[in-house]
Amino acid sequence: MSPVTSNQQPGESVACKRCLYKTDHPLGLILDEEGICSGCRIHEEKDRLDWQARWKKLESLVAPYRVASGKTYDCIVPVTGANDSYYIVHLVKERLGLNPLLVTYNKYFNTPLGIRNLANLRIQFNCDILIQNVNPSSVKAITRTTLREFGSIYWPCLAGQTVFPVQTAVRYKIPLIIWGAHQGVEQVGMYSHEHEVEMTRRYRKDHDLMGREADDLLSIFDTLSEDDIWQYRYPDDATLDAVGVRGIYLGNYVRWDPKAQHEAMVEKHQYKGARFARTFDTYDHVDCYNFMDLHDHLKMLKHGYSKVTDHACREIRHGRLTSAQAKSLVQQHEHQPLQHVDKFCEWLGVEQRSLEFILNQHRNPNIWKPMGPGQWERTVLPSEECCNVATVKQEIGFTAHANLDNGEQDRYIIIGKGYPT
Amino acid sequence: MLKKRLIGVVTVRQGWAVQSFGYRRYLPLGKPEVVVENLDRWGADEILISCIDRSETGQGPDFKLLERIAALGLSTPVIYAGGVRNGADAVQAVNLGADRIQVDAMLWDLPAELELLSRELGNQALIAHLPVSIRDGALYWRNYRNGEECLLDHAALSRMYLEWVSEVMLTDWVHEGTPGAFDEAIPKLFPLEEKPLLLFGGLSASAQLQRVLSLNNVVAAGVGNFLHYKEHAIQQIKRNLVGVPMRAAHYASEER
Amino acid sequence: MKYCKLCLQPDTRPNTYFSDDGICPACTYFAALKEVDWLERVDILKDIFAQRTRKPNQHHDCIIGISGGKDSCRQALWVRDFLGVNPLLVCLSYPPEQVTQRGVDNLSNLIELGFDVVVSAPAPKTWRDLKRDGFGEFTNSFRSTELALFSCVPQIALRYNIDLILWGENPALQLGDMRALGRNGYDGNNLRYMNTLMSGKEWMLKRGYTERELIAYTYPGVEEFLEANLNIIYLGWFLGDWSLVNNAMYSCGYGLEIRSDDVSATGDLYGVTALDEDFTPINQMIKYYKFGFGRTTDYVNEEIRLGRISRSDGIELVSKYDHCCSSGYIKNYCDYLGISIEDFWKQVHASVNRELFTIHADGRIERKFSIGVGL
Amino acid sequence: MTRRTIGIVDYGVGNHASVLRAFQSLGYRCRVSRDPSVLAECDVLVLPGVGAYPTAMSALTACELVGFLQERARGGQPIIGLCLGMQLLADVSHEHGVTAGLGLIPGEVVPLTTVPWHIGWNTIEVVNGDDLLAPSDQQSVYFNHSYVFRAPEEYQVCVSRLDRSFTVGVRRGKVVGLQFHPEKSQSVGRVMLRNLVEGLTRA
Repeated sequence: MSPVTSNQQPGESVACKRCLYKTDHPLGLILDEEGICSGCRIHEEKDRLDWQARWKKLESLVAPYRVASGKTYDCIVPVTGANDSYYIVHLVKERLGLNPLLVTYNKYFNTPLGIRNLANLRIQFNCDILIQNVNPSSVKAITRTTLREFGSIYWPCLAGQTVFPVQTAVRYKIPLIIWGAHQGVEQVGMYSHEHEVEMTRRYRKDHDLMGREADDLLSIFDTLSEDDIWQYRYPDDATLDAVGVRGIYLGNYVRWDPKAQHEAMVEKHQYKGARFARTFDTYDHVDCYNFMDLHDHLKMLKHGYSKVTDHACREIRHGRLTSAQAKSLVQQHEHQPLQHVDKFCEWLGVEQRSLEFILNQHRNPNIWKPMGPGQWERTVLPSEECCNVATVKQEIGFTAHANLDNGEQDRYIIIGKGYPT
Repeated sequence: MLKKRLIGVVTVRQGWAVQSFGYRRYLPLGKPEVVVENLDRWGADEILISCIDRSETGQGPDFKLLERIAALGLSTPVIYAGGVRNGADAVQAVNLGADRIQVDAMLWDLPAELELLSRELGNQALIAHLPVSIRDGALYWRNYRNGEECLLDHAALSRMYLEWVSEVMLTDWVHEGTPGAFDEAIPKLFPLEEKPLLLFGGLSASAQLQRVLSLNNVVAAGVGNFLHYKEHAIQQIKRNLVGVPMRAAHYASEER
Repeated sequence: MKYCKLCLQPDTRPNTYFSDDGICPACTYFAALKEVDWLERVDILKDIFAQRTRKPNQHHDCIIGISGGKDSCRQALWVRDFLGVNPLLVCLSYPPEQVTQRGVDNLSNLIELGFDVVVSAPAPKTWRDLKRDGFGEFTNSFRSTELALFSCVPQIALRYNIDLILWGENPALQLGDMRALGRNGYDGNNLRYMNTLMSGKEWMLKRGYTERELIAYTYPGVEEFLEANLNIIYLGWFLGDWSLVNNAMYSCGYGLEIRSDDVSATGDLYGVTALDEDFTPINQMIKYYKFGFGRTTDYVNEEIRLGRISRSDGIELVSKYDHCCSSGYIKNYCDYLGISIEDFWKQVHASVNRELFTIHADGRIERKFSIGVGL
Repeated sequence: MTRRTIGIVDYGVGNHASVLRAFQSLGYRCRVSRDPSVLAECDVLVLPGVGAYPTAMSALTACELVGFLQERARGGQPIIGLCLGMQLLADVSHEHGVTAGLGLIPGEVVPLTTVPWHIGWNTIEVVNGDDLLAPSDQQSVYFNHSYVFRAPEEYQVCVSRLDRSFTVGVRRGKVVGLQFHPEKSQSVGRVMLRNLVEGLTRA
């Protein structure tokens, strides 16, 4: 590893020389002396580590969790209608031969294509599944609080999908939870693959939940009640220890390459991708109307970049995009207009201009300069890129197989059939 | 009877809790207050908050961080290190919730100030931090700001006014972040036999911790990076530390 | 084969014993309802909940087994908005190939009414294989799925540490399956002895399924019930106006979507049952050929007891529709199981009750008995 | 439901922050003040304390709190002294010369004999059958001191041990002193603080 890091002042944000991330990345980013970021350095391990040996390690790790009697499941696998779920279940069931209980937290922003992908997942891999549906009045009450307090419409989704598997592990006494890749490792190289980091309550609070667990949302000035948030509480330490709950990440044992993995799952198990206005990636987030839309817009307001930059950095590191190509794709996508805000407004029961008023209170002052009533401008404008975006997209080849509405009525689906198609 | 202590070390750089490797490479972890709150719940015996860039940039202690941590209402003893230049800094850090103060740069810049700190806070509140490494069988003391090293003999030690501090933390800075790599010769080579020692830097496995904590002049061992790879890392270490007088592992149960 | 004097229930239902003067248990039970002090019964239920204390970090007071249909929607609303308790709704959902759009919409509607709902859905391929094998062995593809349905709720109750399950109707009292009768009218702990659950999963293991495939088909043992002090209570016992039609009217008022086909396709008089899948009409038709009564009889019996139609009008409806099942549904059913129409009818014919029916050369099945009179 | 009020005596020395947060997390209403009228309305007074004895006593005198505290103690107001706050309850201290204390509990503060300081987690043994501390017998709490309160045997309520035992808890009526830091002794400390406040304020 190269010697001591460059010495930039706190607050001043410096870009990595290889990818597009800057040191003000919300998960933290550290540049080394050559100006290369921790994310890119840890990514180099993907081409250096012996992944055969690491797979063997995974096999020995899961061995004690196989239930010989078959009376209960070997492990718990959190799934959605997108986000690498097919590849994860493929690894767990088809390659490790484990008998998983799939679990999913219903985000309520479901696209018909996401419903279809999840239904097809259950059929393709023949797995039992448990789906949690928290009563929508509590979910909306929480959403109003998290939107007001720290500009997030996604807290309930993130809190639910990171805790329901753990609660299920405790309730069903199935200690092993198997996740896909660790977001901190994949984006900013938070850990080396060899650290074999596991699921912790601290990481969930610190990063998934923006520093606020369920009880931190309660305030004597707000009407949000314990009855609304109790289902998002993490099991306490004594319970976790009694069951021996443990969450591992496949990305520490398998060379993680989401694009290649999705393409394999499209081919082998009929996963379906779709086009997005705000990114060139067609696979990662097809299950949700908001993740690549309003939520992505909020990410831009708060952090000054959006999901397309995550996808671009990933593809740079995998050698499928040059930095210039990546920048041109980002510039083409990151400010595309939102297409599904009306659905969210109807769901939460808010007017669009009123919603924008709330969103604007969370613009990051380091990134957005007010130019007058209702107008903002980015303080740092990225340099213009001149790559021909069309040819770049042609080359990199992300394919779509359906629209988000999958030919059905274009609306949030709470519980769907998702078959046939 | 008096227990040996397992200290959760939180290294902070530019306001971020980080993993540190050999005093030169870092990986981002998260917000210090969330890391500290987690160590408190896990039942660490003490928490050392070490802000490694305060002295270099001359900003003094990170009082804002201490305020944010005090606001959490935690109940684990906190040792603060990082940018303490004088008695006033130390007293203010204590008022903001730190229980004890650790100094490093001050030992090079203004060691005499330790007497004043002791009069203000009592020497039981003071710890001296010495990054050390072994070369040709001898301990060398490193000035982490400029990389300068000097032989850690009685002469060097006498210039540090260590009589005003209760404990000395020795950090095997070369092996910091490398699992199980702490050089166990370090505590045996330290010239002041009766000074209670805290050890840090490459201590990860329970067996190794057990060996160093069995030395009678070693009163505490610090663990940093390795606490962040598994849930209940503090409790898992404590559970496996057989034969060392230490508070038992505690798994909180929040009865609401 | 004899009919109940008051309604059109034949004595061919398993575990059914008529009274000496020829009255079926359901009519006997229904007659007894007239003297019931319903307020007193509701007070019993209120006391039960009053004595319950919530476990730490557990804000659900009980579990209600639901499908999203007419009974569940009504029960959930009554328990929450009348009794003022916070139920967790538990639903065993059919796999994507079998569930109807109406079924998932009704479940979504229930969630939107503000309920916490846990949906458990068994592995689709194993589900279909068990249905095909069940049809092959018992001419009843619902034996496995009913076992999963009845097992899912206590399984989740035990794991979610909630020790009270509210169930709809007591099969013993309302449908006459006497062995499920508990200590008192509302105690459901003998549910396990109900006809459907008696077969358990032994026949599946015998056919080569492994334990790890049958987790969803395992009804918890008595010891688990006792250890967790888990109790089942029938809400039907407390709701004096509980009936198929009434429950449907309550739920339709809150957004329930009902069937769009008519009785000639399903034997379902008002299209308010089996909203979440379309294989039930086949199963009801087969029940008719095995025991001489189908879905229309169930409807008609209730209507007769409620005095809404006469026994003679009932006879006309039963004779006209009790056997009805559209060939389209049969085709879908065969496609799903992966069998031909011929295999289907061969299997059905093998299970036809020859005392009650004759099968003609052309495959037509003709009733030997006359509705309401018997043999 | 009237919540008990804890008056944390602010004399400019010591770690109010941690003591304040500890009582707040137990659900008590807190006042940090040096104003006798504010402190008099509180159910329990707490003397925190980290630092040197003489500095603390001169600060108390400067704030005209010495007479006030002595009068409140005589009047039966519950007072809890923590670490240095415990030592201030003594007649006299020999830290950095001789300094007179509040004299609320007989005894003097002298340096530890065989070891220069007592740092870390150590078990306490409850003596003289003190009812409020009994549930905490044999539990580990956090110490960080180099002087000790040598009190007559009848005022000792708990002791701790290095090579031999010494007093770490004193009590006289509703005035209690603890040499360790319950506000920094995690769940053990929380339970103890609650038991003390509830016990001392029970009629």
